[in-house]
Amino acid sequence: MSAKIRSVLKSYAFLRLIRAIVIIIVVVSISFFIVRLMPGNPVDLYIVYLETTYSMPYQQAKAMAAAIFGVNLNEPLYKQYIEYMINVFRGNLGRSMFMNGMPVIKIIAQYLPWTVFTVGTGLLISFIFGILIGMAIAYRRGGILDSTITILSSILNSVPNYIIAMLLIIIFGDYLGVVPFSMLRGAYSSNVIPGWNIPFIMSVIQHAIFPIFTYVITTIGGWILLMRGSTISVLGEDYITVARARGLPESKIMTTYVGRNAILPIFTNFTIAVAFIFGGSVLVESIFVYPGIGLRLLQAINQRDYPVMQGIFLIITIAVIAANYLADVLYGLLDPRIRVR
Amino acid sequence: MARASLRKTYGKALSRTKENLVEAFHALVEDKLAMSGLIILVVFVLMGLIGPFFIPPPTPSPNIYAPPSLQHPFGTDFQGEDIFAKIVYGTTSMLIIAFVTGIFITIIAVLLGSIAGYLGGYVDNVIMGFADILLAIPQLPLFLILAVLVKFLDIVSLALLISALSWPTAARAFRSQFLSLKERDFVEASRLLGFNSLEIIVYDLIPNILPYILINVVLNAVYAIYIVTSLAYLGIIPFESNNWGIMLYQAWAFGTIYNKRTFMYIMAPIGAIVFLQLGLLLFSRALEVIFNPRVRTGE
Amino acid sequence: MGKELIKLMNVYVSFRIGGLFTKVLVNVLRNINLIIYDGETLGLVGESGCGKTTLGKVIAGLIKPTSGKILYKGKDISAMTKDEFLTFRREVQYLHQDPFSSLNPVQTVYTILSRPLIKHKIVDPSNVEEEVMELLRMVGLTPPSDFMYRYPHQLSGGQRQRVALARIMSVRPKVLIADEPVSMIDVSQRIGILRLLLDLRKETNMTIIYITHDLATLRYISREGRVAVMYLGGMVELTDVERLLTRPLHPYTQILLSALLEPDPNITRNKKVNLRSMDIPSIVNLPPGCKFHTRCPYAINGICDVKEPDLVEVETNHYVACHLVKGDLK
Amino acid sequence: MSNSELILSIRNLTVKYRSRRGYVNALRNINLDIYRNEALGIVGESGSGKTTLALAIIRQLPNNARIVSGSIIFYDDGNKVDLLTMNYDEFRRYLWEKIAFVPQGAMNSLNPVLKIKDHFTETVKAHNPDASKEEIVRKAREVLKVTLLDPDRVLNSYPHQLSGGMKQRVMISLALILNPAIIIMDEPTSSLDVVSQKIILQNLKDIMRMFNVTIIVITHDIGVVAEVANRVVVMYAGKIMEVGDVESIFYNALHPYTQGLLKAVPKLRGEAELYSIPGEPPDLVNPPSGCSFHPRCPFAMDICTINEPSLKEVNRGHLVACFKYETR
Repeated sequence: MSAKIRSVLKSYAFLRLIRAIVIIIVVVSISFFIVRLMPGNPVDLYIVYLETTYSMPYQQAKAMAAAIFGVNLNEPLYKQYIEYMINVFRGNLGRSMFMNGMPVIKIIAQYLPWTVFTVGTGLLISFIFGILIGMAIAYRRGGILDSTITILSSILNSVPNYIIAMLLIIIFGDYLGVVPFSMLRGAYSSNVIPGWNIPFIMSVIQHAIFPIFTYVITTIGGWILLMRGSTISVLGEDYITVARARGLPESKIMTTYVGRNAILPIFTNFTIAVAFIFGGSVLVESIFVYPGIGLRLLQAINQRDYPVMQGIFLIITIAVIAANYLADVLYGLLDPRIRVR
Repeated sequence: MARASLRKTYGKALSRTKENLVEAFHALVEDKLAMSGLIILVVFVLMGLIGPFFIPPPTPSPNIYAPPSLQHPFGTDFQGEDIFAKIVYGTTSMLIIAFVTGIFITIIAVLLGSIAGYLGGYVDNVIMGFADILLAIPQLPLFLILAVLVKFLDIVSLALLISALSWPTAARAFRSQFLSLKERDFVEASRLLGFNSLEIIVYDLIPNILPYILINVVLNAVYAIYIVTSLAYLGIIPFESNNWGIMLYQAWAFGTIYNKRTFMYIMAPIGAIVFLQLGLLLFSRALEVIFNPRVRTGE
Repeated sequence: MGKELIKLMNVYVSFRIGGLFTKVLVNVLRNINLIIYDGETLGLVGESGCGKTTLGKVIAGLIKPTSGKILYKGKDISAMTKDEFLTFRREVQYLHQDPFSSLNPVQTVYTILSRPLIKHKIVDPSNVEEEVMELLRMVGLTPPSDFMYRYPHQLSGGQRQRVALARIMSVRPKVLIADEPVSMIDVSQRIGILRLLLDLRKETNMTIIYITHDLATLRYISREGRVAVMYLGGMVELTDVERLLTRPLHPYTQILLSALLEPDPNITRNKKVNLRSMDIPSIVNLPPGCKFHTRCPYAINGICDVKEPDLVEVETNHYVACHLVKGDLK
Repeated sequence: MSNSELILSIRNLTVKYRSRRGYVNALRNINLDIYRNEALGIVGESGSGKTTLALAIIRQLPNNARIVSGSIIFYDDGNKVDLLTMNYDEFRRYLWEKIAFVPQGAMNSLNPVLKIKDHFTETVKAHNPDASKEEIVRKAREVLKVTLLDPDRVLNSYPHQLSGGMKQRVMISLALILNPAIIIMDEPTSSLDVVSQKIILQNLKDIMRMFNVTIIVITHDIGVVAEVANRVVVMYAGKIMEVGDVESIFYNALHPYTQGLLKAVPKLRGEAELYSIPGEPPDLVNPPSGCSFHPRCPFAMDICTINEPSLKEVNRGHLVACFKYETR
């Protein structure tokens, strides 16, 4: 093995990639076995459904179910499993039981971008502002600003996201009456043409702004509190005292010394935050009637459209794992202790 | 003789504990936020415990969508049931599920966290591997799908299911606590004195993290309320008619926010959920004030 | 000298460190052979990273050797029955360096001292309180009632170390391994702790293994005892304390002695350290041959960097591991 | 030292810390003159205030500390300035350019996310924005060689890739980069091995000569003082107990605390009787009345419990704060 290959194999980014892939494989496997092995599993239910509702013969119903779920029911379980895994990694997640058997991956392709857009933007805004505010109040700890924002953050942290979404509609739509929420359903208005044109982009932003705002409000408190704590502990480190003693300007100390070191431990919480905010999209999108993957999942659940449910669930999980992998890599870039051994 | 000496011994220890408690109480009274959290929580607990004895259970009546009045402080809903009574009757089950889940999660987390942290090696890798997988799965969608596949029957089985899937965050925190504690020499000293791992975990390590355990119960209760009201709002928990989440769903679905007369219909469950969450969160702060002298003194 | 109490035979300790693809084997102790006699005081001396603490923990049974045997009263401790091992555990105790870490912060002094008494049924349950008081008196924390219900954070470093000693004395040990017991304690309280150790030894005739980098405190603890000097996991010299101080044979011991700071400007400033290299080789990447040859001012190329010298008795009760001292190369 | 010129003059310095039990009297009325090119050893046990003194000089006391009174006069080429009353932005110029500080242990004194090279460039650039990178690296190599480090290896390393001893030496090199007039070192060798410690301390004397620098070494270890200092300050409970040149302190100690301290250290040779200072260090929230050492002092008189002795010159350059010598 050449030294270069070996160093890649040893590298932090590679090890984390392996870990992310292993987690994805495990999650996909769990989802397969839950659907196939549970008593009264969806495949059997669907066969019964076809038999009873359409008086379909068993073999025909079985073949149809197999096509819908993307499995070959005549094979032994382990072969089905292998086939399923291959299909998943090819992007074949089965077909919807409704909508004329539309491939699940197509449905996802239609809805996922909106969720990634709103959730991603919300996460980014709340992370950046949370970090900045948290650092700022840590510098003024003990003051009125610090205690006010700390309390406010705790409160925001405790109010569920669906309540924030409702309150936004109640306040802006009903009480103040300044935002016509009934016009803001969907991802963009019907009178614009999708593409890179200004009316479309403006419409997209208009429709997305309240979901994004909800994500920001419900997560920013957490970042503020974490960054505040982390900054306070970094401010107590010897290297800060020494940096000041070295006569470095405070702006330099605040960025390369305090900021960079205080952000590092916060990356660990990314995992939890990303999973939480993606999961919350189910509620937020249903309240704003925003056509993202969360809203679609809810529809699939209400229709008992199992392949769509399973596919969306997998995609959300993979998106979370991918986001975490990006955070991991960024963390590795920021912290030489991990990068260089 | 032995009794007397034991009583003397523990009597002294108790008087010290009493001193500490008095000091903690003073700190609590001085911290207005912690105190208000405690008060909010006490109000909810009283409401859940003795409310049902004074307020008749909500029953359907022809008086639907009544505005707030003396007889119906928050008005009535689409079935003519008193909203205030529904909130009161929903409190008991909400508190039960919140604390049962909070305690379950914490027990599992302490157990797995302590085993992983104390034993290390392969056991640690396996437990934390599981935790990593569970952490990557968004919980709400997972519960939604599980709700379709298995039927949630009652509060306790729901609490068990939530606990079985929501322990990793807390377990990770406890694990790192155990990791740093077991490096301390007093653990080795106990080992040298012949104490076994179980004795060391129970007598040496757990007492050191007791405050965190209690705080975790409360924080996990906050989380449980979020999950349970969300599931109820989405119509996944059919067995609880007075759940605040279900009230919220009905009020929302019937568009009551656009009618001033029925405004309280939606604001009542929102208020109940927000205040209970806030009360719990501030109460966890109160616990920190009591147990952590560093918070207490603001150093 | 008393009879053989502990015997170490070809003891090796190695740890695996690093991640999934980066594991390396680190040899922390290499080929340690040592006999500890009943009632003696033995010093283990060396710089940090030389393996002296690991050796202490191996003797206490806290770290299992990778290979080799440890005999306690003639019995291999890895082959002991559960009961025998528990007895060994009780009889061989370890005093930690850091008294701020060795006491459980949430337990009172009473709890700390009574737990081992109750666990091992050392005294009748009705006498536990009396015994705790007696232990506190024994370590000089008087009157005991002033200390019984205090928490460790309410005590000074010296007082904490006394409580740690009292806890050890509660199980009536035969061997005490003291790991730099005064290095984290204020200078003005050190002699008090050392005196206490001396008194306890006189009273109970226990064997003391004293781990330190400070030969002066070792000399205070025991002038007639023996001392083993360690370097990078190996033993380089073993002899009586006074002889080591007056006639050190291994070049490393000589350098260690000349490096020790002394509380006397005229003496300490006249000692110079002469080394080929200042940096100690990494324990992950040990040099071949004699581990000291990279820094030794007398090292001979072709010999010292090739073969590792054995520990041999060059004069009665004076063992040295050095090609130059052995004389067989001259 | 009598004909030397003053470089730093501390007057009536009193510092308190706010704590939950009340105010901790960390420094009480400190008066101290420091001379150019001397090696001053400040010796004291934990809680004696020696680190607080260092942090007060460089104005880096923690947030809960308050300077109650006092001045620190720095003599700079004929000018005298009060470091404490100076505007902080102006004072920043004095930091590291005039007074450098190597903290205790030095293990955590380097930013873990920056290379050693960056520490040097940042420091120089903060004081001289026009300095060229090549020039800085050339100078850095020079000062790294002084502390016996290999510049090629060290400059491109991150702190975690160096051993504790190497980090300590990097910090000393970093302290030299701007050619300061004073370097304050807090326990410069406490985390080092016996052998490295001795070599660094031997090395310090060369550094003083080469760089023409005044060194203040703060330590609890009497051996370190014996090795490097030519003048010694003994501190106890936030006060200076005794000041004198190294011979006077070691061979003719006057203060009972100093005498006790010297007798508390075992020696490699001889039969000296060792002595343990009785009692416990004082509580700085409620320090004892009168002389703070009187509860542990074998010579305590009635007056010691009532009045506080002040630092008086007993022999030339040898000052002591003890009533035993007041009558002379």
